[in-house]
Amino acid sequence: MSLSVAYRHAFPGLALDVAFDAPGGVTALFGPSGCGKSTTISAISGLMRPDAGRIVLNDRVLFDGRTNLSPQDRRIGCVFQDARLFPHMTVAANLRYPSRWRRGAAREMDRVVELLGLGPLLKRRPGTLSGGERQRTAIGRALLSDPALLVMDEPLAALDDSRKAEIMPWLERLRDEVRLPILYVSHSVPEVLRLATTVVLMEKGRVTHAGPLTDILSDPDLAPRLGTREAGALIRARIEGREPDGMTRVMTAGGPMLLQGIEGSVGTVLRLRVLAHEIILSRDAPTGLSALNILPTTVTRVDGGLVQLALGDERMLAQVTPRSIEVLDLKPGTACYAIVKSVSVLPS
Amino acid sequence: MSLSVAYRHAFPGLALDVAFDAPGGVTALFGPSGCGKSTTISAISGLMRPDAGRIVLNDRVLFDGRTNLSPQDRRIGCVFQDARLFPHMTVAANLRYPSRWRRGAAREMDRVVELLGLGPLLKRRPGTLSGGERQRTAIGRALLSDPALLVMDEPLAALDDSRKAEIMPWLERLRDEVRLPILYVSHSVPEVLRLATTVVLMEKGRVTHAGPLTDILSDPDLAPRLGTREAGALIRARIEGREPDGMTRVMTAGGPMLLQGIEGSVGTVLRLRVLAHEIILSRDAPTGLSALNILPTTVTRVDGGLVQLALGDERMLAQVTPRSIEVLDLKPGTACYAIVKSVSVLPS
Amino acid sequence: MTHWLGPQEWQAVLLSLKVSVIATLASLPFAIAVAWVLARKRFPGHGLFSGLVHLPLILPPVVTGYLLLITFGTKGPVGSLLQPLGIVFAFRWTGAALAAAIMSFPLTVRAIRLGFEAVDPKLEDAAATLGAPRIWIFFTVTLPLIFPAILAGTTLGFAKAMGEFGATITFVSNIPGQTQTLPSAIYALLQVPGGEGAAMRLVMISVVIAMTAVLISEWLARRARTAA
Amino acid sequence: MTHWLGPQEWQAVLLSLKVSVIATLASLPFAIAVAWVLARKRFPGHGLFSGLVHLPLILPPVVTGYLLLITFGTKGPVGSLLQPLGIVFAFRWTGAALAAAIMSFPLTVRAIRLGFEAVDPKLEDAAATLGAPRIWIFFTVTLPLIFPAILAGTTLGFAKAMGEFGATITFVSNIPGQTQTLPSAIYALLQVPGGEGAAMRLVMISVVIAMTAVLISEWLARRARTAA
Amino acid sequence: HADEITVFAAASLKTALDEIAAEWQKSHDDTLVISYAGSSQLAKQIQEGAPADIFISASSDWMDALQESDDIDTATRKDLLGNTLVLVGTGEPAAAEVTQLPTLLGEGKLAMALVDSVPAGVYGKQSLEKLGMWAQVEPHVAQADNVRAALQLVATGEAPLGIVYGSDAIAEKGVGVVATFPADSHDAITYPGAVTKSADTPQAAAFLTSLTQEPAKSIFESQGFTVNQ
Ligand SMILES: Nc1ncnc2c1ncn2[C@@H]1O[C@H](COP(=O)(O)OP(=O)(O)OP(=O)(O)O)[C@@H](O)[C@H]1O
Ligand SMILES: Nc1ncnc2c1ncn2[C@@H]1O[C@H](COP(=O)(O)OP(=O)(O)OP(=O)(O)O)[C@@H](O)[C@H]1O
Ligand SMILES: [Mg+2]
Ligand SMILES: [Mg+2]
Repeated sequence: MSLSVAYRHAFPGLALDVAFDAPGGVTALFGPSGCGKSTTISAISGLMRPDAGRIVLNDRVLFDGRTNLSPQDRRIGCVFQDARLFPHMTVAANLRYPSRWRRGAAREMDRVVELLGLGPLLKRRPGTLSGGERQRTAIGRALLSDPALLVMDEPLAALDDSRKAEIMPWLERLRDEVRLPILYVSHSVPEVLRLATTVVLMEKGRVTHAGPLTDILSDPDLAPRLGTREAGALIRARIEGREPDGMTRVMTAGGPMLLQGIEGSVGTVLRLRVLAHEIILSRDAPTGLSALNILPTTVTRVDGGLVQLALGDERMLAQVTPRSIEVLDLKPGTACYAIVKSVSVLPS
Repeated sequence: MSLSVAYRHAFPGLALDVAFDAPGGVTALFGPSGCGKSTTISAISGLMRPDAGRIVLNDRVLFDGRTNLSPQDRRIGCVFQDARLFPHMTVAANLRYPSRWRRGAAREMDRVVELLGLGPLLKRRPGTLSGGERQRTAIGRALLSDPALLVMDEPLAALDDSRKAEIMPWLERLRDEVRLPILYVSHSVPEVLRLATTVVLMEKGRVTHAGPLTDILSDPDLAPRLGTREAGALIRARIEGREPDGMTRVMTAGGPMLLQGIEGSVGTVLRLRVLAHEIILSRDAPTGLSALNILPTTVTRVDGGLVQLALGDERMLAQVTPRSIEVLDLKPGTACYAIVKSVSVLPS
Repeated sequence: MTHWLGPQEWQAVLLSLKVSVIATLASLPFAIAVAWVLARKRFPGHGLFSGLVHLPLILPPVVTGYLLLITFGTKGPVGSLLQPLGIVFAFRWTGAALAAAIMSFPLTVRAIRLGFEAVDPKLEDAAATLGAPRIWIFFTVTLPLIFPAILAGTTLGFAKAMGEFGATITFVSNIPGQTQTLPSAIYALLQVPGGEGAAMRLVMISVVIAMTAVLISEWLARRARTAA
Repeated sequence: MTHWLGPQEWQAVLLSLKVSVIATLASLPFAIAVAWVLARKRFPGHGLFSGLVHLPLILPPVVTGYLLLITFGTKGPVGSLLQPLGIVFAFRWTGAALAAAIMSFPLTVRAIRLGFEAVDPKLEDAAATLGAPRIWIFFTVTLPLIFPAILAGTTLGFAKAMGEFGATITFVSNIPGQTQTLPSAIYALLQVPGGEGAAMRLVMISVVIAMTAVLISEWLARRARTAA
Repeated sequence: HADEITVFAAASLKTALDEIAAEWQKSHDDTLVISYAGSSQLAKQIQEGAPADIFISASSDWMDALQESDDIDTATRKDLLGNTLVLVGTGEPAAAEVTQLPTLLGEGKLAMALVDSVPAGVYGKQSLEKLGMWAQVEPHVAQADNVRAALQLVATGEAPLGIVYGSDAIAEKGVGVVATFPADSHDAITYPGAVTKSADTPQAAAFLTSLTQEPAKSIFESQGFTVNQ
């Protein structure tokens, strides 16, 4: 699949000129409030006609000035910032609504209901639902519309972490198994990092950067845009085997690591997210630490407090105080050890 | 100030029985979707009459079955999950709306407008605002109603991180300078940690725990409720002086630390947030690391992967793999070093 | 009942009910369509069209009745076209229903139009992204959402139809059993000295019927509200 | 103009305008109040009250006029009470305005009530937390939000008032310069042979006035919509 | 000084009375104000205290009612005008006998005013009964709320025949008189007039009297009324 978006539109206060390609998987739309994310979603789903441009999904021209497919014909499932449930229908009827016209997903009903914890709500009307319950219903309804592309405008903002954690794997499955491409607007960096394969950064109606998530994460210029606490890189790792105490041995470009609570069989390739502020650097090989993973590496770049490290052909970021940079004499080419406190694992 | 809430209310599917005290500062209401947070906000602000109970703010009885003050008389500023702006008024008129009846805050207008970046929006109507712009306006309007208590229902969920980061200090100032008490519903743990002094955990219509933030953070039982990545503790630190390279020397119960980018004069007491997964433990004093802060400490409790550490009379949490617990032989009483990679600073 | 009401009066009651119910129901689809066009479409002549719909309200009923007569009468341009198809309005209860429908049309349309204008188009948008065709959305989302407005319009229309008299008698005159509705009967009674008593009896019946309709509509509206 | 319209007809035009405008404006506050009560309050007798408001629609206009005559006439129970206060409706233009107001009341109320019912009470709640008293909220939030409905109600009411005839002529008669409105003048012209031409001229004037009102209201509504 | 004379008159007299009033105005300072409506409406209004000085009814029963309720000055009551009852047909129909009515009618409708309440209808029914045709004709009768509406039904061709006043038939171009009902087949058609009890000007009686004199007499007659001396 591929989604190619290019449109221009003028609002009284803001001229939008947006262009990006979403190659598949999950594309995250990122940018400050009012930069045009929701407008982009509307243009793609056919709810707004841009002044000009061309929007193509899987070789189907959705819009190009002459052609302008109706929302019905675009097969794009939408989860809106405001849930937009039908107030006169029960939750069950809301969920069933698309099934008449989009039969493909109807049999998923039970699974979606269970997954989103909608069972006890089925007979209720949206008027009495809490904010999160409403959003869960809206997600379910969009999933059940058998979409060729799912666009979501801050879908999880109203959900608590445990509910988010429950829904995430389902979105991951959509991405990985059903290969349902998703365009995802969110302010939550962890969400985006976990889901996104491509990131589109927007600002004031323009796309300032678009590309694979990994590139953005290991780029000291772009990483801060995601928030310092979230800067970090994604590195690849292959599962090598399991230890008697349940830990998993993986191999990275920088050497072996031991991880906890990993599933997957030997040979599975994982993406490890290593946050810049969770790496400690040491010139000498340290011993006797509670941190199990110590990788030999070489500094490739020093940029403010962010040190870029080579790990084979991959890159990692470490956040280090200026004093440490001085004391440890870190500069491009310096060999050192990266003490990795913790990583989160994303399926590849 | 103090807010004391105790009420019961029966919805068809859920019986609410909520009781907690908010001693002042920022009280965070925390809990899964549908547990009754918004309902609690409604009961406090007078928009819903609970079946029974007693709600007292600063010795004023707001509700007790017989008394039931109107929302007008409660002086509670509300920011709702849905912004509830007046659609027929411009942003400016929305902001000015409370000033006729709550003169106290009217002169803050310019400051609030600037702070929330509302200047360019003043002449617009809510219909054309983006989700975040709407929420910013709603926050401004509530601030300008000169409230005795501010209640906010996921006010920042629709905002991007940089906008959040801008608004946070203002909320902190309200808490610290104006001493405006705030009741804050949010799913964002970092937000809560930064703002809250008291945390109320809710589940299925009941309060399961209420108490000072520090207690909850250093309690291995409760901390996981905030999400593992967020477990950690708050420790106190006093500013001791400044180094030539701009770093700040602070003294904690466990010894001196060097911090970067700290403001405040010598003697200021800070709260440092130390995340459990950012602490590395070592039996021997480590050297040559990029981490500058290494504190001697003693293990007080080991609970799953969380190790509670004593730092004078304060407690900290470290997240450690079972293998490391075994290898380093960590158990209550073990002396070890805590390598603190990074801390965030909250004003005291 | 038959003691208290003469057979002719009883006939008038039944006829009025029939005429009003059928006028209301038969004109409802048209009223919905016109209300939708007025609420949702912008076109040159929009205002004039809206004015035209208000016309039966503005014109004295006698004039409306006369216009109906020369248009839908057997000799009128429309009436003579319809006659071969077996559709006759002149001197028939159908004509009374037509007159009632036209007289109540502006009221029904206005109420329903207000309903359409209050519907959030974002909900219809959402339905469109779920694959539902426009017409399906109209029937499953838009119409149910404006149910209270439709109910209000129908009630207004029915009440008006029950009271309509001037246009009806001018168009289809007053033939007992065929076109003599309650208001015609009441009018006739008021034309003779001392007829007030009998007239008031019929007025009471008319009021009871229409009140019942109003009560039912209030009840339906409340039910819809509490269910939502 | 004065060539084309006799002085008496000209008088009728002006009187109709005056009566309709005043009837519409003077009844508006009452219509808003009643619509608010019907939309927002639940009380025993709510349905009956709603039915009562519909009454002028249900009753044949002649009956309404007759009831007005025996109530507000100089000998009627209300009329004789008000007379010492200098308030006289009988056979005055004020009576024509009263009749027009009462006849258009159900239409105005219905439209405005639909407006009240569509307002999101959450907005009023929000205003309350900002410290505004209920009445202030009503005037600054609720009323502006239902402006389109008020406009619709006023337009319907004005159109109805311009067309009202049966109740007016029965209540205040058809006295040139005092109670002869356009529809009454049209009626009288239609009662005699050869009066049709003159009647149609008056009908045209009536239509033009009411159409103008409809167009103005459509324009105002559009302006309000695009501003929002 | 000049007074205002308010006349409440049956609407069917409008054309003639307007002309007469204009003539009267030429030679008098007093202003004539004429309110035309249905006789029943006007009578009830007078009973309720309407400021009428003169009442001219289209039938005697409403005048009787006012006399009974003591609202008119009985001494001034006078049958002013008479009229004829005619059978009219659409366009320019051939003259025929009244008795041919059922044949002429066929399956068509006979337009009349309300046969139980509006005078023209009441007189018509009397005649048809007297002539023995009522039972036969009744199912075909379409009753309008006034004579003019009945006339219109004939003029537009909806009803081939109608029973109306001679005065109405004269002026309507779309109809022609088929036959005139015998005067003795119905009660005398009269338009009584009287000064009301509440009349506050002596000119009222004078105007009422002048209605049966020239030039009023010729005006009424040109409209098809007969004027009672
Ligand atoms: N009028 C009502 N009738 C029935 N149930 C209701 C009503 N109002 C709220 N509830 C239920 O009460 C519970 C609490 O709702 P509330 O809105 O307070 O949740 P919340 O904690 O704010 O959730 P969220 O985080 O999703 O906004 C929910 O399960 C909701 O469905
Ligand atoms: N109809 C309109 N008229 C004028 N300006 C508009 C209109 N619709 C949107 N805008 C403006 O266009 C910009 C983009 O809006 P959009 O809703 O796409 O923002 P967003 O990126 O989704 O922001 P948020 O994160 O706050 O939801 C905003 O500044 C908004 O005010
Ligand atoms: Mg948005
Ligand atoms: Mg909530």
